[in-house]
Amino acid sequence: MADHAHPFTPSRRGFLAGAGLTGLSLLAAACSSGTPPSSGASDATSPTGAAKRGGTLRVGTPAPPTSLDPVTMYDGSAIGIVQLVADYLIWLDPDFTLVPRLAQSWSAEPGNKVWTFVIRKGVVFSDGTPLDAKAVKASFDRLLDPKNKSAALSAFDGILVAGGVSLRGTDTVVFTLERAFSDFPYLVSAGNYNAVILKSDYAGNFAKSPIGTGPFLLKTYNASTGATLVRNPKHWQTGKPYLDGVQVKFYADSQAEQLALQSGDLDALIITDPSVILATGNVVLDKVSGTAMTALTLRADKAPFDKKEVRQAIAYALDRPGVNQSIDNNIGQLGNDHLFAPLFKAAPTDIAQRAQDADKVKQLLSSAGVDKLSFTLTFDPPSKSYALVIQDQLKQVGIDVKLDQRSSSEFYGGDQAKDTPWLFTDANLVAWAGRAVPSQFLAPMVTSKGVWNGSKYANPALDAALLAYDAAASDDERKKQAEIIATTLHEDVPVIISIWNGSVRAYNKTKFTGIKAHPSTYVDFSSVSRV
Amino acid sequence: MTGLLVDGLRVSFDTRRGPVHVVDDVSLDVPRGATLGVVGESGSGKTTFGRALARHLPSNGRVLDGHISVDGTDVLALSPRDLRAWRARELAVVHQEAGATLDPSMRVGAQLAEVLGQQDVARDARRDRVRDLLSAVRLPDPDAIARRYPHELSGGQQQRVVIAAVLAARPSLVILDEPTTGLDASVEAEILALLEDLRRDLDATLVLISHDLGLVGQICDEVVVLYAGQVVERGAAADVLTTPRHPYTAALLASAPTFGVPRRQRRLLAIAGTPPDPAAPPPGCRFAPRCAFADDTCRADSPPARVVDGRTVRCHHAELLDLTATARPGADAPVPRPGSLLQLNGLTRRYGSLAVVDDVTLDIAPGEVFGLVGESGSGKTTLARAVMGIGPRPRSGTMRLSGNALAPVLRRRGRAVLRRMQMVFQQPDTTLNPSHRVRTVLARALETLDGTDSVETLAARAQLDAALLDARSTDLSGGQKQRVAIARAFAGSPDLVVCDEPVSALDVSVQAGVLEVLADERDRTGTSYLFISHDLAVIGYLADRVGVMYRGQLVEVGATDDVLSGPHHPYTAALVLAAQRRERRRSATPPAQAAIATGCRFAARCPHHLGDVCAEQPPPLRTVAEGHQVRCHLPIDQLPKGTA
Amino acid sequence: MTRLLTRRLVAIPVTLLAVSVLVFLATEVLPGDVARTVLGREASDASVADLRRSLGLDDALPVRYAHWLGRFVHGDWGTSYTLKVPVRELVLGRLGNSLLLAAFAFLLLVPIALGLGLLAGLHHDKPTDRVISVVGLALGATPEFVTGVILLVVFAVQLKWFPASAQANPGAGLLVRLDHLVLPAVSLVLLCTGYVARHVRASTVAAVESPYVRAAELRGASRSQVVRRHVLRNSTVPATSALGVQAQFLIGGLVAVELLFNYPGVGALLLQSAVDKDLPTLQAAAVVLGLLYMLIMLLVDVTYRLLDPRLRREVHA
Amino acid sequence: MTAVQERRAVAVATGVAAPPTARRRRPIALSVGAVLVGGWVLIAAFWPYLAPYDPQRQHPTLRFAAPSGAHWLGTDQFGRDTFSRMLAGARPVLEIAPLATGLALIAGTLIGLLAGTCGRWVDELIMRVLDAVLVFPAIIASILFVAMLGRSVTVLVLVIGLAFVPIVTRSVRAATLVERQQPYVEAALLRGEPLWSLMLREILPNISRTVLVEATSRLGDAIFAAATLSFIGLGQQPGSPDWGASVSDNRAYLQNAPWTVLSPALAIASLVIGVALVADSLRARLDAR
Repeated sequence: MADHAHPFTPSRRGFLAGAGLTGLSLLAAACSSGTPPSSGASDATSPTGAAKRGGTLRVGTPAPPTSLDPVTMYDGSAIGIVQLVADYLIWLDPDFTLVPRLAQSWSAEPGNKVWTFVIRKGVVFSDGTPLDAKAVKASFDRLLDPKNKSAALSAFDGILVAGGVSLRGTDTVVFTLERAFSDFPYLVSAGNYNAVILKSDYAGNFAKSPIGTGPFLLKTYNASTGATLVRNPKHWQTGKPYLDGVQVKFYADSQAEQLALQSGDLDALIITDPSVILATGNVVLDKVSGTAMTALTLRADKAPFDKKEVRQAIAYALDRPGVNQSIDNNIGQLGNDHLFAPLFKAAPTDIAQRAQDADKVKQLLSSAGVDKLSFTLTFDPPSKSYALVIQDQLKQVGIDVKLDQRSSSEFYGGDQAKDTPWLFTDANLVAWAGRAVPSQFLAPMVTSKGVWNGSKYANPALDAALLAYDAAASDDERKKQAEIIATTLHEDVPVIISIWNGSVRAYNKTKFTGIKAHPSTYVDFSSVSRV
Repeated sequence: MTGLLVDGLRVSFDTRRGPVHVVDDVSLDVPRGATLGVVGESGSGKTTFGRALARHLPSNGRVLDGHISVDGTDVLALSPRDLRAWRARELAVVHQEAGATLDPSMRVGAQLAEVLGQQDVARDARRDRVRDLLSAVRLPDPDAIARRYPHELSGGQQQRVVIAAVLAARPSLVILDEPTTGLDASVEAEILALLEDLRRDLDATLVLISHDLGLVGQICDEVVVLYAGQVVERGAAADVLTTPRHPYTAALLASAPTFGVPRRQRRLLAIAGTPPDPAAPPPGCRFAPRCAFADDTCRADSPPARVVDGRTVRCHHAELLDLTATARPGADAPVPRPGSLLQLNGLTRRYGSLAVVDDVTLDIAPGEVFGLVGESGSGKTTLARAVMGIGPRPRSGTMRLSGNALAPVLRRRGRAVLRRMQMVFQQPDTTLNPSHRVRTVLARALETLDGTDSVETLAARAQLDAALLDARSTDLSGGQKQRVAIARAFAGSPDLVVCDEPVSALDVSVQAGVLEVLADERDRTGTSYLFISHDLAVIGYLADRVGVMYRGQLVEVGATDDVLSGPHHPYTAALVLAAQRRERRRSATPPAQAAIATGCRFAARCPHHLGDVCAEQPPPLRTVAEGHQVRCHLPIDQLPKGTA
Repeated sequence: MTRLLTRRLVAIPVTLLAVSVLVFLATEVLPGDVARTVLGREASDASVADLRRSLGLDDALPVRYAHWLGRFVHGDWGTSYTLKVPVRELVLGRLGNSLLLAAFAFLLLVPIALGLGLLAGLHHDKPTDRVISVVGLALGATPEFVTGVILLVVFAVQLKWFPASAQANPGAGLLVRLDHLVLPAVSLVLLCTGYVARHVRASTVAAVESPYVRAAELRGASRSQVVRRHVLRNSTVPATSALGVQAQFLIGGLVAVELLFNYPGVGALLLQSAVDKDLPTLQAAAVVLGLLYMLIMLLVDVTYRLLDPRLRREVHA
Repeated sequence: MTAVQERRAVAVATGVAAPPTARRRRPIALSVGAVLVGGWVLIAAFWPYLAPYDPQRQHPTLRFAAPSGAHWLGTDQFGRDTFSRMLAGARPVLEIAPLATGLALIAGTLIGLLAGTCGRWVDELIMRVLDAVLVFPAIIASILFVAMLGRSVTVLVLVIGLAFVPIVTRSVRAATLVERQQPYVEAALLRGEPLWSLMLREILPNISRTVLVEATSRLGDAIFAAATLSFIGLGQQPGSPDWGASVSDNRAYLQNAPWTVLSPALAIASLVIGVALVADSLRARLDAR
């Protein structure tokens, strides 16, 4: 029997079924602005006592599915590596506060349509050329030029277009917007991960000529095995980074990473799957709450979900704490089916938190004239666990869910205007990375002309409220509009949000300190040092 | 007491059905330097007896009791270490398939060197000793042979190497188990000559185990006849073979065809029934159920071994029996009808560059038995298969059946032609489909060949017991299987049956039965046979006309009596001499693959060699008498003649 | 011999051509879109369409195939659509890794499998034979991703004898790289030993019961002499074909082990490029693997004939 | 009358063909194998009555519970009872493997017989096609099938079955070639038996030993392959308790919940070993005959 010249070459579990297990969706880690500027920027809290210098941090992460190119990158690993080498105008702290980096200061003229940024002086690129406003303008013009096919285009959609960036003197850049946008600083911050500042003559092959202002220099990059980085002596943050270098190793899946952490092969992870990586032995987890979530989108323009009651029935069928327990290891926060995460300052707190209510489900379904509800739920591997939880919970209240798993390339493939499964199937699960600004969820997902409106929900009142929210100058105006939007979504339920995912980062506490988690798995090792 | 002494030897096998006594109370003594022949058919226990002498029984065999001593050494009492030393010094065994006892992955010289090592011959002296041994067994160019692998030698050459190993060991007891079975007559003659030299050089005791009475009679001083594990007769070889005292020995002699005695003169007498089941031997004399003279006492108690005028016989009535009158009178065969049934014209078949069948032209009349004789490698089987349309791709030459053209390839022959030509194969064990019952085999044949008879009549005609029809084909004995094969061939009442060595794999007594079935069928239906064999005695017994093939060519064809008695082709003469076992060949055999000479192919071995003309020019086809042609340069009157 | 060689060598390019055509057609049918995979779901349809055009994916299939074949034959294997690195270095680099692991596993496999097979054969039907057969069967029957997991937990995590990942840091010496390969190699050896040992056992039993061994015993040779001189050679030669089958599996088939031990082998690359529809990489990997597969098949047949004197000459009829 | 025949005659008469000692000990392996295989078959048929819990039912509060009285083999990441899932997982594996093996056997045997019996260009053509199929990475073929026909039991059976056809064909062809030279086949040929009759009536019954051995070996491999396909995510839709899928999904929790991986893994191993033991003793028994 053992003469098994068995023909199957079992595949890399990583991509198909496995990618899901990395929890955070690699394909969806787009992120942008967050809450308005708070008190003055401050460096990362300085470590207690003088930090020890030297040492090489060994970090594990899944291999990026595409090449290392800051302009078009979208997956967590590529973003992490680029962030070690290049800088943004503004950095985003784990609680989404804006931290000035290459931009010394910024201000908006009344009406929030014209913004000016003053560039920090004395900063040089790793090849010695000094940083100036021209390089900043070139970096943003590059993103806005459709030829470069950057994902950042969708972040700036309807707000900033090619030509809106102009110079004033050698160290000031002016952005003229299409419409008022009070949260604009977030769009040029780390929140918009493609917005790193590169030299004006950057020609596109970052792996070959990785010139940036960041704390480290990229020495070698191999698409199959990993990357090695060393301290950037010309880094503008004096005395930083404390480390001699960083060694990035690519891992097929989270289970291999867990083993490497425990056996001491690795010191930390860039992307940590909360349901797999556990704090055992020397491995500890740094936790932060975040604004990532997996949206259960229901097509509101055709049966069976054209009736609001049926959509609400699904919302009331879900046991949200059970979901948090099963798929986020209890580090998430409960969602209330509107797109304002608790972390957002403008998030209304007075809407009753929905909970599982079997009788209400039956009552809602009978009022909608539906005696036996059954539907097909489409998703790709990263959302497999959540799909299983939904199927089981809905079964308890008599709703039959048939699962339809597609490979990620199939789920997101096809024409986004006509037939791509993630925007056109009756019910689907789409995982979204954390966002700093609520309108980054609202504008594309639930406005009538939203570019990613999978539910086909169209409500002019909501559209107007969002415009007002964006343009609002004061906090109470912003809160009033937020209240309108939230209650409308809570009532109409085009998209069901059961929990907001927390974010963790695992590291070996006996080796290095200063390793912090980040809602969008961003990487800042400039203040990491040996124990 | 030098020589071999065996007293009351009993050997049994452990089987699922309990112990089985294969050798039952055998006693004999052979003075040193003498040769003992042990004769018996399948199941008689002769091979087991041989292995017991060497104390090398299979894992489930045990010596129950008895005593074996060789030159005073009690073999059964030896400790494993002493046994090994005794085997190395005193014993040598030659098996039937000599090739199989040579390690396929070691060169022949190295294996001989290993045997010399066993004799503590110094390493550097071994190379020369190996060369001497190989030339002692008359192998040409010993150094070349030493470097060859076993599969690169002919059967005869392999046997010689084994004998060289025996010479190396200088044993005092040599056991030969069927040493020449399966070898061609001429090669057999040479091997026997070597054995004679061996006996003289080593002054050793030889034990020759064989089924072939003629061979044993010639070589051995004394003969022991085994039946169902018991010695039924023992005595001087010459006496036992001419005046047998035990009915089984007489029956054996009666069933063996003798050279030059056709069926017209004396019909063979097969021994009825089959040997007893060793696990449950019958009470009384074990041969009683098959003995023509058996009476109640024979069936009741088993006869003791008594000495009757110098001969040990295990039979109650040995003194009274007149065993000479057992020969059956002859039966004349129908005369072949005129005209031509099968006509071959310049038939040639090649394997690669070698013309295995080279320009053969012959003619078979309806109702005629055409015998085709030749040694292995003469191409006789390839010719037979070519006639049936299978075998190597047709190259040239035409075939005609009853005058009209016969397609050279089976696929292109119509069903009617298939029905008219059928074949009987040599190996009984594989001629019938092992998973079919006999009835299915015959029924299938009747259906595909549109036979008109019923299965029962077919079986009866082949003298098959009706009860066997429902037996599985694997449970039949060799003789029974061949009879079923013959019945199958005759299902569609064919005009020609090609028989490729139909009896050479059978025991002598069974062989007689099968030959009778073939003869009866021919008498009844007038079917012609193309009868192929290497045994001139069998050919002489049945064939009306004979063709002699040598290395692909038909060197002689004619009426059987003319060809056998002569004047005949020098090669035919050699075959006749070998068949009569008169003259042992001394000359070294040429390497088998010698290049085909442009002239006569037999030139290299021909004692009547005329020099260049034979070597260079191809011999013409001369007519010795009406219908009798010979392909030889010798003028007719100088052609060798057979001796009476 | 030469007739066999030429016939088989001629068949190789033909088969590889067939494989490359099949792969091309297969990727045409596969769902998903490589341009979308490169740019991610949030890029606009327009930029995705623009990328498709630049990669030449919109031309007709035969045109693309002819274009690819022309360049491939001249050594230009193109650049990977997704990883944007030259395919040749990528595939050959990954193949080098797979070959290193396969060779290491094979070197461990040969002595162990032959030794166990011989041992089992010589002690035919005694306890050692039964134990070896059953254990061989059991290990052969357990999927490699199961044995691999158990090895990892015990030796990498608990005992820390060996590193968990099979991938040494770049530039590490051979010894260090082999140290990383011990666990994956052992899990492969456990999987393949049973099959080879069973074949060696069968030929050993045949050799022990063969006429030439019996004849050697009859000539007074001791058991150890018989085994050393006759049984050894005749029982290991037939093992070549069994080893050949395992060698083929070791090259293309160890993806699960590559994944489990985080080892960048060619098997993983093959599937990854298939799923991403990264055609140049997929084609190169399939053709290279196919070539290697057939060369090993041929090598096995040839060595088998060379080692066994009986088959050395092309025996006709 | 030759030595060989005499040994054969003694053997046939006394039924001593194989050394008796070998056959006595063989049944132990056979009985162990039969118990294992039989056990799983019974479980596959009656698991709903045997499983203490509903294998799909999730209990979020009971995640990764260690093996205990309530849950003999603990629970998985969704709080589902591992023991019940293991029992339920027997059915899909035992549905797919035998069907796939059947497909491979029927197709492989017919093609093997055809190649062995016809010989010449038919044989050469079939062997070359087989080489191409063997060389074409089976993994791409499986993705292709899943892509075209979606994920279902039929697709799995098709993919695994077809992948084994070349292996079965190769060994059946080898056995056929041996029988093809035998006189009883040539006699049938000379009688004008049609090709299908030569293949099915004359040769097939005599290579049944090879076909049976292939059957049991491929069954073991098919279970293995079904598990591997699920392991790479091409198996059934998520949620199925299929052993391969369970090992794949739970492999990540090896440290914190080893029972979630080891129970399906050992289930696969025990079933495959059972099949292997049965195959091995059947082969020995057939050799003996």
